[in-house]
Amino acid sequence: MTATKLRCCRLSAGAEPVRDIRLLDAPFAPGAYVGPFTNANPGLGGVATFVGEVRPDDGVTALELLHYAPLTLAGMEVLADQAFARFDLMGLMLLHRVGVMYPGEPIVCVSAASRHRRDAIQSVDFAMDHLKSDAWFWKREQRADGWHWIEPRDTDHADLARWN
Amino acid sequence: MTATKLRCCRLSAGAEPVRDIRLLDAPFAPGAYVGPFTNANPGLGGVATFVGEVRPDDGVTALELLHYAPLTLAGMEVLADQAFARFDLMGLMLLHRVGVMYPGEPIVCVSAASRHRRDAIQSVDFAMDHLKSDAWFWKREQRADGWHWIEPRDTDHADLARWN
Amino acid sequence: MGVKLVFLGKLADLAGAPEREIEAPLDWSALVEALEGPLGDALESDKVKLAVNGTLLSEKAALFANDGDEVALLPPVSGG
Amino acid sequence: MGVKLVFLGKLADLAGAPEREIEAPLDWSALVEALEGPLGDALESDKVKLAVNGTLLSEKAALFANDGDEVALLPPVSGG
Repeated sequence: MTATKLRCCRLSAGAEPVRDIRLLDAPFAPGAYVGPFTNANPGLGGVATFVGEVRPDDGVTALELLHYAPLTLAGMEVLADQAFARFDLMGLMLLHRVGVMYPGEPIVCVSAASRHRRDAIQSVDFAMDHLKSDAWFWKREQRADGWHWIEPRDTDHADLARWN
Repeated sequence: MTATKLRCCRLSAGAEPVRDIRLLDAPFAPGAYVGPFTNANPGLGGVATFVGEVRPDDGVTALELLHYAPLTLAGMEVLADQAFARFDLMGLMLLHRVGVMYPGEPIVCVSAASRHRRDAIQSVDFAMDHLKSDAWFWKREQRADGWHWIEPRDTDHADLARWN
Repeated sequence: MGVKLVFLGKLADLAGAPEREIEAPLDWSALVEALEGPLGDALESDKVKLAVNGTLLSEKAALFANDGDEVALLPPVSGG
Repeated sequence: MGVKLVFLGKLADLAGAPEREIEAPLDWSALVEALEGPLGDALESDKVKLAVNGTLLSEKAALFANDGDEVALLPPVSGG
């Protein structure tokens, strides 16, 4: 019996955990993913979702996210493992853009399906804190004076430390 | 200058707070509301959403939610006021079904738009805890042996007490 | 025309109807006297609240309703 | 064919290119010697990590790479 099979047995009868972990290299509509993800989890009590978008603050005209193929997607799979181990989850979707994007475009979309609302909400909170400052992405912003690399803010590290 | 105008001045330039508070008496597709709500908040950093659905647990075949018109919607407006006062929010949407609904149908959809992800996520958490056990709804479930009135579970009261 | 009593949630089951007309003026002791059995017991429970014309009473004993007023009996809520 | 160095994020700016070939075998002291100026300073910072063929090193001084290996230099991350 594999680890995956064991995990499935904690869920309600017949339910396999749903995982949808992707890097997207072009603009996407979160609704086109959240709807099918919700339908893939019959018997759920609720779905929590967070969609992050590029803010037009501080004169940002574009944002670029770089990743490192040998680490980034594998790290997101480990993050999903941690969320399934920590919360009572039926399904988890982690979508993250890479490449150049513009203000108003989605960067990240996390959805969690659970029988209980607080497990769903907390899973999204947990996954976002880790994607923000503990996943293999490098972000730079374009302003009038050129490109600037962005490091996590202190509040991002404090948010992450809540889960230790 | 009205209270509404004062509240608007805490937000970024030009942004009026977006409020969409509704009771719905027929089945609805959350995506049909979340998309337009997101577009109504230009300049946001993120949108958090929770959708609750009728679970097929315990042989529940139908669920009925009753409300009391003089109190229910007004109470949801007060809840929105509290969320705007407590969190750095750009917009809040509270949609709640009333009437008879069936397993798999959405009961509630809460979306919060903010410049910062944790304000958006916490607003949804806050609003859901209050809608669950501190809003003017009465819920009954139909099982094989008839209709049963549902009172909040102890965990619902504990979830609510977190905000005091 | 009297006072309209509105029974919410399980109280409608106990009352046998969602609404009832009762003689005005109506105060707390008159309401307690008018409602008997399980409905009367529920009324006196701390968990049941009263609203007059859509305004919640902080103390049920302060109830006072006139002709045309609507008094709602509100058991514990459960939403979402 | 040597070892391929991959510079991520701002390290690519400091290196002037996202990748560089370097002679094999490569250990920590050889890497420190090969990278000069701001890039060398960044390499020695606690915030910069190393991965060999997609496996993160818990200690950078343990670096050892052979012909055909890929060594990634990873500055602090920032996503979502």
